Amino acid sequence: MTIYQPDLVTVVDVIDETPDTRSLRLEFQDEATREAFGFHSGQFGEYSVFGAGEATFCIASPPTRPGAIECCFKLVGKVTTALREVDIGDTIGFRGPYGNWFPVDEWRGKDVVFVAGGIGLAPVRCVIWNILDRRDEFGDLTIVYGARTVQDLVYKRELQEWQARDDVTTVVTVDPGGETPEWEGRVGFVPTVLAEVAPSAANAVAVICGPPVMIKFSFPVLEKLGFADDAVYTTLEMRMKCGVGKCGRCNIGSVYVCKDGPVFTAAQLKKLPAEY
Amino acid sequence: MSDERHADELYLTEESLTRLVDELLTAGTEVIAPAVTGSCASPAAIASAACLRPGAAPELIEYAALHDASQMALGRGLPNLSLKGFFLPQEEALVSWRRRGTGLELRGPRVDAPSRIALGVKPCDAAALEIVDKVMNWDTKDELWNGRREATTVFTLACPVEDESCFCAAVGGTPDGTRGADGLFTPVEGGYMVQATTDKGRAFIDSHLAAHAGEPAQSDSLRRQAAGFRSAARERIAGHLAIDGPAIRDWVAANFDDPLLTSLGIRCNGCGACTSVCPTCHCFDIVDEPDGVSCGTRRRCWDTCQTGRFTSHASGHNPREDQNVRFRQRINHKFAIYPLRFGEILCTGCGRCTRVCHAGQDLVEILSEIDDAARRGRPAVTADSDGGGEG
Amino acid sequence: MKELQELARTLLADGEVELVIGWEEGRRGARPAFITSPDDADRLIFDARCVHNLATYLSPRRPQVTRLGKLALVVKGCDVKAVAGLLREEQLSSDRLVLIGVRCGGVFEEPALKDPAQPTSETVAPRCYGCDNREPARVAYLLGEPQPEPPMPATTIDDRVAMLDALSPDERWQFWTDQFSKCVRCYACRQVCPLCVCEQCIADKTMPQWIETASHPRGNLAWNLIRALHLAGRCVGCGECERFCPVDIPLSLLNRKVQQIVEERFDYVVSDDPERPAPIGDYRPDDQEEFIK
Amino acid sequence: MKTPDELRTYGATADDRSAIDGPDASPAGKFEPRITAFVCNWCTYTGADLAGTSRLHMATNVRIIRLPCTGRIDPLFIIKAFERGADGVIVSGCHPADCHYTSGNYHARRRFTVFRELAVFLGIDPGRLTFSWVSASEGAKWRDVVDGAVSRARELGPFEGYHGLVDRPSLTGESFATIEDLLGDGSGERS
Repeated sequence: MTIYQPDLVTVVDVIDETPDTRSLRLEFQDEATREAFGFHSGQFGEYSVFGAGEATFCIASPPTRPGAIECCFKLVGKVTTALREVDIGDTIGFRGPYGNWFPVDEWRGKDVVFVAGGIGLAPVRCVIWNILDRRDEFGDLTIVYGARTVQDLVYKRELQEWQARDDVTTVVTVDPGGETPEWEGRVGFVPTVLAEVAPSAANAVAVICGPPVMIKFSFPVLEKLGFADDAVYTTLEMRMKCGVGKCGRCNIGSVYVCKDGPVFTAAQLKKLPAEY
Repeated sequence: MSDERHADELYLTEESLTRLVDELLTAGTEVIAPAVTGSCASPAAIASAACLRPGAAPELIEYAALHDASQMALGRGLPNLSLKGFFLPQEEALVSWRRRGTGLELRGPRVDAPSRIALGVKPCDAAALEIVDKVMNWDTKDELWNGRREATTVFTLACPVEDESCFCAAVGGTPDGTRGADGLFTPVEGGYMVQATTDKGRAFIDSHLAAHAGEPAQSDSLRRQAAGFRSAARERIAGHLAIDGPAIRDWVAANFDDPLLTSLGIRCNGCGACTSVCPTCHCFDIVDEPDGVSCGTRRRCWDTCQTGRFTSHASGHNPREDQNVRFRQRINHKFAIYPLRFGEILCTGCGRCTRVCHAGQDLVEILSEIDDAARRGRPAVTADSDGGGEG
Repeated sequence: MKELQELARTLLADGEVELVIGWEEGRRGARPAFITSPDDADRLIFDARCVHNLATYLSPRRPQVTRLGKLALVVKGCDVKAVAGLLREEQLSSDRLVLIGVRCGGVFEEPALKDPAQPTSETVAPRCYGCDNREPARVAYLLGEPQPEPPMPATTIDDRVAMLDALSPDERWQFWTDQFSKCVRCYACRQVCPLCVCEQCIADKTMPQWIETASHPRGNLAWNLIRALHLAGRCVGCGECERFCPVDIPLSLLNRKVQQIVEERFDYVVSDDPERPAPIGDYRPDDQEEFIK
Repeated sequence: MKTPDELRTYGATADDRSAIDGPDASPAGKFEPRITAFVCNWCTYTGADLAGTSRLHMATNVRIIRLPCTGRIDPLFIIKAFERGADGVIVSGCHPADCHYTSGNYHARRRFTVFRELAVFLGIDPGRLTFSWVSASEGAKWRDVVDGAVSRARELGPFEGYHGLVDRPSLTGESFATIEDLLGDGSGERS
């Protein structure tokens, strides 16, 4: 068996998040693999539908809840279209975990600010649950999450769950024009709302993930709030094939995103050529 | 550099080499060597009549798994494609699947290749193997590559010919090198002087080659001949191109947006021919190919950074939108990324990319220009340097 | 040559164009030149080594070229057919382009030959034989002296096609599948083709994936067959695909065969007239159909 | 509308699978050709339907793929059918001047003309390619087309040349292994 051969996983649950995003819950078929499998928040895997190919997503479930892993994907290409067709009980493939991770353990005792947009909540969600499951190890938690429209918000039930908790501040927003008459949350772009929520930067780190334009405009806001570049973490998306630093397509500068990433600090990103 | 290895040298006549190869083939051992393949395997009449263009080279030299010793064409020009296809095939199965109900059965390829011999390999092609070893073995190990590497005993042949596009000496190679190989053949009168440089090479000599070797008494003058041949080859190549690798590495890494680097692709057609023929280009794609409804094969095949498809995201976003930046990536990967990451220039100076490019992209020329800029210590340009022509 | 350099210098200096694409002396023979400054106009050359069909640089798929602005293109008579093809298919607007025609007496098979004399029957590009466009039409400027007829090559492309036609189907199958098994799928044939202008090539489409990307003979056959088919009635026979092929697949034979079919069946020969509609995408109710039972 | 590729990729239903897999070799090991037919919805499909409802006796080796018009039939469909194991292909639609979309069949005719002759130039036996016009009322003609295509394919035998392409040994001496080990006999080795 080579490093390119996936493990077989069974789809144990299929959850429609939005009209074009879906979560799958996967269980390793091989018992020993299931027992041995471990990962860190922020790592990714290669999910395969045999006949369509492999696609790269982060693992969206937290390592604190072993047994099954989850992924969340948007319907954009060949593999995600095929993934859309799989049903509970079907077999797909998984390779991973790959890449580096958010240094959650280093953040003990700190405040954590989560900033996410659209499907970018998936990798952040992994960290959120990881930290919520070890709640007393961390300081204040703030989640700022937005999507284009109400319909495009992913993990809606969990957003409600977080909003109901009093040990985490959860602000959900939709872009102007994306609200419905029933919408009770905020209306505004994520960077704007982030500036309004204005979490303290003292002894805090920020985790940010979302569309490039959201990240681009959120960095200055975080900077203004006093977050140092090495306290801001994000996760990069690049086209990948092998996931293990061989196939050569995720190079940015001298970085292999699949090995040195996908998690980078803003400080690291600023040193990279803008080729992502 | 190899003169101190004299003591181990053996003399092998052309005839005994032929006998040795035939013996190996008879025993079922795969022998890889440069061979005249024609342009195709069709009956010679068709090939000569229809396939060969008037004026084109009458013979195509390729590394091939030999059927018999007479095919061998040692010491001719550079084979058309490099040796890399024998280690990273143009396409190979990674896993096959078969559906059974809702379940699946997977089958992986064998990773333990049967042992084989590669003879008459160009030193630039052998060196590439050791360079690519690095990326195939950092952290995770590529079993398919490693399996073939371990199974293969490689003997280089000191280069009898070069042309204006060869520049192995500029990137740390030498035309009589054994890097990535287990031993060296040097052409001498009537045959070759053979020496081993690794245990694997010595084992091959002891078990197979020694029995065919000629009289030791002959050897002294032959040794001198061989040493002369090698030093002549080194002298010839030395004048071709001289670059300062580390300076280029640092300059390219620091001057990513310099107009010199952002206008390289203007005449480039964006085909992947240069990467296909390159002995060190190793980027690959992984594709699923159904062979039927319920079964199929996932294959890995060569890919190239020179196409837009290489980096385009499913969303439509493409970090490398035009040929200028794609060509910069090729230079960057070879002369900055790989050296920074693995301590090796990802180029062995074989010159194939230059020869194969009919648009006139010329790596020798490009490297001289970058080397010039690097040596002059040209400062980083930060202003808008969005493409622009040359001149 | 002086004439060409002068013209290019004037066009650039007067701001008539921002770029002149022609040929220059490279280290390994003639090669495409991109001149943006009047001072560099002296680099331009034209002789029998100027083989490249530069119309390929007009493709809308080349943002690094189009971004440079309005351009003048040096064309041989045969190259004008490719420009006409692009105009015909509305891939190009003629107001972006100034054509500088050069009279041509045939070019070499390979541009790397050192001797810029006239080609002989051994060195001439086979496609030059029988050329009827030695004097490019529909150009803004026409330079050079009238040229003699190119020599006849030892073997013409038509001869070679005929040789294959004379073989049995099995022999042809053996021949072509051998050829295609060499293919490394670099897509040089596509990239250099002046008429391959698709925004997304069928070979790059993944939904559904029609062409297998791995370079085994099965996928290679599909690719090479489809490439030739998609050029039916469009291929101008410049032979750049074959010349750029790193593994020497005789693509000209496929292209020529398609040209022959199109000529025999639809009475159509690719011309330098952009107004004439292409045969595929057109039809006549009385087209021959003896093979349809 | 299903194209063969869509049928072959993940997500095909069991019915689709049996539709495309077609008859396998009979228990006696006798070769049964697999024929894929691409037909237009308006004429030939209806004609084939008529052949069925009229209980005409005909070969059962043909699997029909229905498309709106012959104008929709890309030569790639035919290539894909051969890639996935067809021994012969039928393409059929409305007679000239009868096209539901006025001129789809005229355009298709030009493409088929070039494709067929080029395929022959590559060495594909024309007997594996059957083109016909069958109208909605020509059930008997459909039967004849089918029987003709099947008997020609039977005579030519399995299209091993095409099906074995993936198994041909390369320069590197390694053959292109597939799970199905289709029909490869190692022919076509380089000399």
